[in-house]
Amino acid sequence: MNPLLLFLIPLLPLLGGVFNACCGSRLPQRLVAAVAVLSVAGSFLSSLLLWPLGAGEGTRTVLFSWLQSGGFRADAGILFDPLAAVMTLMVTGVATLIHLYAAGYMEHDENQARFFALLNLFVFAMLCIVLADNLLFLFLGWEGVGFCSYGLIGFWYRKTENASAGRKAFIVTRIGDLFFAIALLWLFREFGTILIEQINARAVELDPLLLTVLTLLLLGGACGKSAQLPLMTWLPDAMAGPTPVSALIHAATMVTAGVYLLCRMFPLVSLSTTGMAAIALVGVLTALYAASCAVAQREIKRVLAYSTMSQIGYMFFAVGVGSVSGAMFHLLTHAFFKALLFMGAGCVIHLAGNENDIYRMGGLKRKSPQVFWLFLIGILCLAGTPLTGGFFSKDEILLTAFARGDGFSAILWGLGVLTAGLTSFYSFRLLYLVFFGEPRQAEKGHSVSPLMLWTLPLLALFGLFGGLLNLPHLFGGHQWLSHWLGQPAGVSLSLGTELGLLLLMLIFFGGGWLIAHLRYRRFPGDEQADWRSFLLNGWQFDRFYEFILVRPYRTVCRFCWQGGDKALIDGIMDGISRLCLHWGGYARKLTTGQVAFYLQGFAWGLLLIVGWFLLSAVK
Amino acid sequence: MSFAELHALLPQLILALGATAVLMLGAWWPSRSCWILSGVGLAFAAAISAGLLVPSVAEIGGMFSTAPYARFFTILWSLLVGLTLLLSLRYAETHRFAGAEYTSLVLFAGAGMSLLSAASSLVGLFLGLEAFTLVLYVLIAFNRGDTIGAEAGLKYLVMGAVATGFLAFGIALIYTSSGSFHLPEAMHGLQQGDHMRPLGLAGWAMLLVAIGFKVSLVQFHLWTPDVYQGAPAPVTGLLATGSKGAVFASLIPLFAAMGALAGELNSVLAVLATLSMVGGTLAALPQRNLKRMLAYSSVVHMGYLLLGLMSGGADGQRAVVFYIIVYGIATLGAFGVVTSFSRADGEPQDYETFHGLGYRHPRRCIALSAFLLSLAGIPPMAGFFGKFGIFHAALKSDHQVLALVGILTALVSLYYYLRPIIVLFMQERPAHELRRGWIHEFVVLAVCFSLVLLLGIYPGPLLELIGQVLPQP
Amino acid sequence: MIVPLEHVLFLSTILFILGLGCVLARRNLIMILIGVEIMLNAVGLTLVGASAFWQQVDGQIMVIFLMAMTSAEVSISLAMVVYLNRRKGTVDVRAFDEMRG
Amino acid sequence: MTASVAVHFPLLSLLLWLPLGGTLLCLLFRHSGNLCRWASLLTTVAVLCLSLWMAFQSLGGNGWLFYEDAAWIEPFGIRYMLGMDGISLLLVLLTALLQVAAILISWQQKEHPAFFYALILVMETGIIGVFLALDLVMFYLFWELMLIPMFFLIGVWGHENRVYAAVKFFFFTLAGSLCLLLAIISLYLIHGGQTGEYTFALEALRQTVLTPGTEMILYVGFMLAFIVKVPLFPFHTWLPDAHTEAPPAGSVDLAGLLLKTGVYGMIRFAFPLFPGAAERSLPLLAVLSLVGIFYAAWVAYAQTDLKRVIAYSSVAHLGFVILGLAAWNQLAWEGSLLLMINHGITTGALFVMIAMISDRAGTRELEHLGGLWSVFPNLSAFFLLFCLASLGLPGLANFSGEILVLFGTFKAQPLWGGLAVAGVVFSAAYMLRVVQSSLWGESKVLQRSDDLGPREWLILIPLALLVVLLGVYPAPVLDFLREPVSLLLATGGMP
Repeated sequence: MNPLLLFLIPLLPLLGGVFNACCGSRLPQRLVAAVAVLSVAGSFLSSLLLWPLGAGEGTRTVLFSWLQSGGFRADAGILFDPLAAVMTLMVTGVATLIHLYAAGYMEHDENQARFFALLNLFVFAMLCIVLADNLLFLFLGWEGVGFCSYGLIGFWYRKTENASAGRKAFIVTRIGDLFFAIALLWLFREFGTILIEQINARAVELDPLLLTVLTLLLLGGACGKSAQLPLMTWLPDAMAGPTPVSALIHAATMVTAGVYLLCRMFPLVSLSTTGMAAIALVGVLTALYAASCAVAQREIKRVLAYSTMSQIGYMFFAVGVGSVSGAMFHLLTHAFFKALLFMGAGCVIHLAGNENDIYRMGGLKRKSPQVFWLFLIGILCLAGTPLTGGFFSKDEILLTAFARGDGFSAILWGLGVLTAGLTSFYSFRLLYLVFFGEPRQAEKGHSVSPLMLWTLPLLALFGLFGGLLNLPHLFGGHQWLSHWLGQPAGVSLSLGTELGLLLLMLIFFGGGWLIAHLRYRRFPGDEQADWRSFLLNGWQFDRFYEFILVRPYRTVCRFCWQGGDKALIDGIMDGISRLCLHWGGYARKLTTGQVAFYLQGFAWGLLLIVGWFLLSAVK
Repeated sequence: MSFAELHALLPQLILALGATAVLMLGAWWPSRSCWILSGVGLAFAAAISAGLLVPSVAEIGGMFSTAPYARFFTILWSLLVGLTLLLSLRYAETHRFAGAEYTSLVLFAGAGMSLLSAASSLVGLFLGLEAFTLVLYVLIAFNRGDTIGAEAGLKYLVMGAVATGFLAFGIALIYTSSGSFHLPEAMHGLQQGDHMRPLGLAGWAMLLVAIGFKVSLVQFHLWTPDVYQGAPAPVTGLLATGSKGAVFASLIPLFAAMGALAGELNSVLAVLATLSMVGGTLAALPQRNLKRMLAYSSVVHMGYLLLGLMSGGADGQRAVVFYIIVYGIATLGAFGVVTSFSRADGEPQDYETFHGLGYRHPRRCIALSAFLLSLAGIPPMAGFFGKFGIFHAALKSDHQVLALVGILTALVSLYYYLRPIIVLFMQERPAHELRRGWIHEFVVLAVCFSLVLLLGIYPGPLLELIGQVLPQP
Repeated sequence: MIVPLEHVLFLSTILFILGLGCVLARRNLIMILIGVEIMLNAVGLTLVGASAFWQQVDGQIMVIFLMAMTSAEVSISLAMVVYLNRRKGTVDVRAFDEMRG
Repeated sequence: MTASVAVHFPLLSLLLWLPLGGTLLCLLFRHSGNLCRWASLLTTVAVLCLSLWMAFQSLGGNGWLFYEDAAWIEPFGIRYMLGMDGISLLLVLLTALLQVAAILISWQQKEHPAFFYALILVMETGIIGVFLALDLVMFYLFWELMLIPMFFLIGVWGHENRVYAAVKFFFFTLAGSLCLLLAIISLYLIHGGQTGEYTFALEALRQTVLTPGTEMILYVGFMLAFIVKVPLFPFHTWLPDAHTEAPPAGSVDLAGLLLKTGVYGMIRFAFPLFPGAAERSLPLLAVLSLVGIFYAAWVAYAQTDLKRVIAYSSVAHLGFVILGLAAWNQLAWEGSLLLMINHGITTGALFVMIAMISDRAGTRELEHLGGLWSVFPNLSAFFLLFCLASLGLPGLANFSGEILVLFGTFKAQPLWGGLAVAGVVFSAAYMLRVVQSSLWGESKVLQRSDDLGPREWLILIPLALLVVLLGVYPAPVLDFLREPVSLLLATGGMP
């Protein structure tokens, strides 16, 4: 197989997107949807066919030289190694399913052309991140993803809140990109090249302090894109976009780009211990923070958004404790069941007559059992019920953390387990509120289109049996994913401790479920506790940032304009001109019109000249 | 006065005798346009004769030289006089000027100017200067229609008379200090250590006062705005270009004769130049009247000319002569436009009357803008190379400070040159329609406009011609 | 020379300053013109003194020119005075200040 | 450097004086607006085709692609010298392109059309002259020739306080250029004094030996004129006023071209003539440009008028360009020149779009705009594209230039590079605010509701294609830049 075929993977969505953007609005809606789905499906097929190219060392190809000047060289090249192969497969696979689902979901929307064009461009940008062989091409995908999410969040632009949510997402991610750009520039300054492989290979030459700084910068970039602390406030608002967008961007692909970046640059990142500790810390703290917020959310999609943020925190935690395979494993399983949950949420919203607030839903189990069962599978994976995909991936992360043995990892492990308990609590809370009890929604919902329903079972299967991808030895598995990624074999703990840990996980899972069951089985009605509103607004981070960042920025800008430009610079210039005019007035008054005065002018002139001569004669 | 000397003086004779003939005949046949046109003919005839006839004798009666320098200026001034007469043809009709007297006076002024430029001795200088000053007394008050003409005439008369007194006294003192009127020798009295030196310097002081008046340097410029506003537009054109230009033309050989002696003189001239540039610019800024603004701007330009004169050397002199020509063309053009707009009841001078005029009389207003931009020294117009020459000469004779002052005044002066242009083109108001121009005015304006543009784009040949004509010190 | 040059110069300078004073002090137009005449006479005196000192005749020729020019100027000035008097009814210099600024 | 092309026909003079021919045509047909319109369009298209043909003619050429030299004013030693290398070729191409857009955008010019089109063509001659002139006085002549048309364009066809903006524009630029005049003459005299040969040719004047003191004074004289024109931080307040008041064609030319002449002047005249002083001034240039980037971005955020935001964004972008120059290495210089050209196209396109929007929405105030996407989808799509390009989105024009500048600057001075990257975030802030308040939300009252007409498509498609092409594949532009930049840097004495 010719390596250049690899370029089919990103180019197909690009072509689909450009086609839809240029002439989509003139074509019938169905054709537009078909073109979009086919282009992504084609990309999925080609990544399947080209899978062997990714084995072992992987293949490198270059299409054309993008920027080449004075010792700097960045070209549109692909590095298709095991990590990229797995990620490409996941991205294109989930994207195809979501495109199918979107074709059904957006049936009644009038400008589908713009929607599908942006969706395809998003897939292209995501593939650029995944496949890029140099950091600048990755950066191109990185910002392209940011723009597409801006376009898609603000898709229903008539309501200004959606547009400003999109803008907020774009600016916050852009702040993250700033750190990534600085790391990129610094790497070029150090190595003179931006090829990922060369950087990873020569990472050992750097001195430790610089390594830590670079890792922290990469972490900053990853936090921006993956909505981790402190750049996470944009994700909940991003739910303003249509549900397929939330499913694709804010569950499966874009938010995982940060994790992927860290895994891609793992050889460099792993060299600095403080960097790794920071990544782990950020991961766990975000997981805990997000889980606590998810507990008190009122809208179905916001619960899922916070849960995504929490699960991504787990992946950061995995990278932080040094297990790339754990992170990727959790990333894959999470992509499947979270996409399933979001699409399920879409169906739920349709069923409940476009109602988002879970306190005003209920009893949907009787309304459509299929949605209930599929949603249940998703919830089970999310909560980490034993033997489901979610359970194995989360368990592996916690095992590796526990195995490190040092005190810091132990604390993080404890927080991780606590968060697992919280996760199962809010998962079942969501389940009970939406599907059990009497129906509380206002109008009668409309039925769910078949296209939306039939894409869900496939994801449910992958979610449930995701564990097979990387089955640990305890369960007789051979950790296929770790071998495929070329990572060291799973950590070996004595059988007793492993069983003990499993038991502990079971206890926390059961506890969470029990509390949720007792609390929400028969819904007592809406309760308004102030600590709930604190959690509802995501620990008031939004108001906090508004207070310390956005408002001072506006005052600084106005001050610069009025004070700086108007008063200072213009003031000086206009002042000088007024001064000249003022003196002009005096000089003008000199000509009084009196001839006698003119003659005196003569006399003064004579005195001036004669006096000057006397002066110079004296000198 | 041998026949050869008479032959050498032919151009001036044509002008002077022609003027007297026109005066006499005018008394019998009082027809206005015919005498003015004949005056134009005489002027062009004088110019042609000065150009073609190569005089055999070098100097006439020890007072006037016939070097190419003198002939060059004779041509220039007679052409100027011709153009002014052509310009004022329609103006004389509307204001019912006495055709014959007007023509003869203007021709006399032309003769006086060319004699002054040709002066090679103090006596010649005195005679030439007084010749056209007296004529200008009458010309300024020529318009019997309005009172401000008379007032302008009065002011010019009083100031002129006093200035003549100073001039004569200055010449007398220089003569006492050196014993000779002829220029190069007259300055020997100023050698260092010569016991007559303070006397010579006092003479120079008086001379400077008289020059200050004639050329309206700062402290002596107070009469300029009133006379420019009061005098009829063509006469103001002649006054602004001719009289000032001729005085500077005579100063060049005077300073060339001074040579190294000009120690103290340079510092006084520096003070006068700076005062003129700065004072003129500041006074011109708030002006609301085109003619008064042009008056103050002429004060500033005289400051530049003085700066060029002080720099001395071939570069300085070439710059001054080129600047006189360029400044003359632009000012004559500007006053030509004012003449063509003027009606029987007075000339439009205040900016209020010019609002939005640019679109009702596009050709003349574009010409006026071109002249103003040339005076401001903006490149495509000739004024740029004038200023370029002056600054080149100033920097060459390392008068850096004065060059800097020149640059600053050029910058500030841009404001009052742009103001009429803004009023003409950018502040449209439904103003009344002014008078349509006559063919004669269009000819003169066309000549001036094309000269301003041509010299702005390709000044090479004129600069070379001036280079050859300059008096070798 | 009968009288040393310094005396002649001294006298003519005094005369010149007197003339100038008269011009500056007086408000009547005719008196100003008279002041100018005094100044020009002072010049004539200097010239005669100088030509005597340098034993040349140039100075005296210049005096002739000077006298011719002075008479021309006086005639024109007086004509102007008559014209202004008829127009403005007064010869006082202060009346003529319509144009200013 | 010898002329490498065998064409003896004076192509450069033809290119230079063709627009003036168009001006004469306009003045000839001044009574019928239509004839003027077509005449000026034909002239600008002819200039564009000629410059394109010259570009293809000199693909891969090096040194002076085209060169002309003739005597002009002997007494002062001024010569008629024109020279075109890679940099000036690209800038001439940019000029030709934007002038066509300017003419097309002001197709329905009602008041005094002949006068309007004549002025635009005169300005084109001035700008092309600046990019081609090699004789210092000739450069100065064209430098000031640009001023008068722009002064009239702003003053006559501008909006409310157009006169203030026009006079301010004229004064700022003239103050700078008068210092330039003094510096040129003194350099000419020093050179004459040393070698006895009085000339204004750039090559000859580069050989003058200057003491550090005089070199710095002359360098400051030169740079004052260019800094005011760029505009760099403290001297930039004329740009927003000039932009807000200028008619659409005026803004396109002002933003797209006039700002570039300042930068071109620096790299062609200021740096090669005074390398020592230039290197000593680099830190100051960098600081000023960095302050400019942040200050302009902040002030742009606080603006309420659409055109003023874009004006301040130009100040920020050109701050980037100057920062690239201050880094003084091949990578940064190529990046800053590429960014200069990209910025010309993007900002030119933005002003064209603003003209279209203000025609339709009847206002340029950000509060009164809104919901354009629902009424004009195509127009808004193009506007979004150009805003994103100006924002520095990768894959679009400005990014390729900006990222090269950042790489070059970071390689030379990490601190400068790091701060400049932070500036990019602020540019996102104000650009998105513009997009937010104009495109999204409910549509307010509009004057016209017809989407893009055929003429507007004709302007926007080439600009959009260029913006995308320069972002995705800028290699041809960089090839043109590589050799001249290395030459200029070599004379600068630094690697």
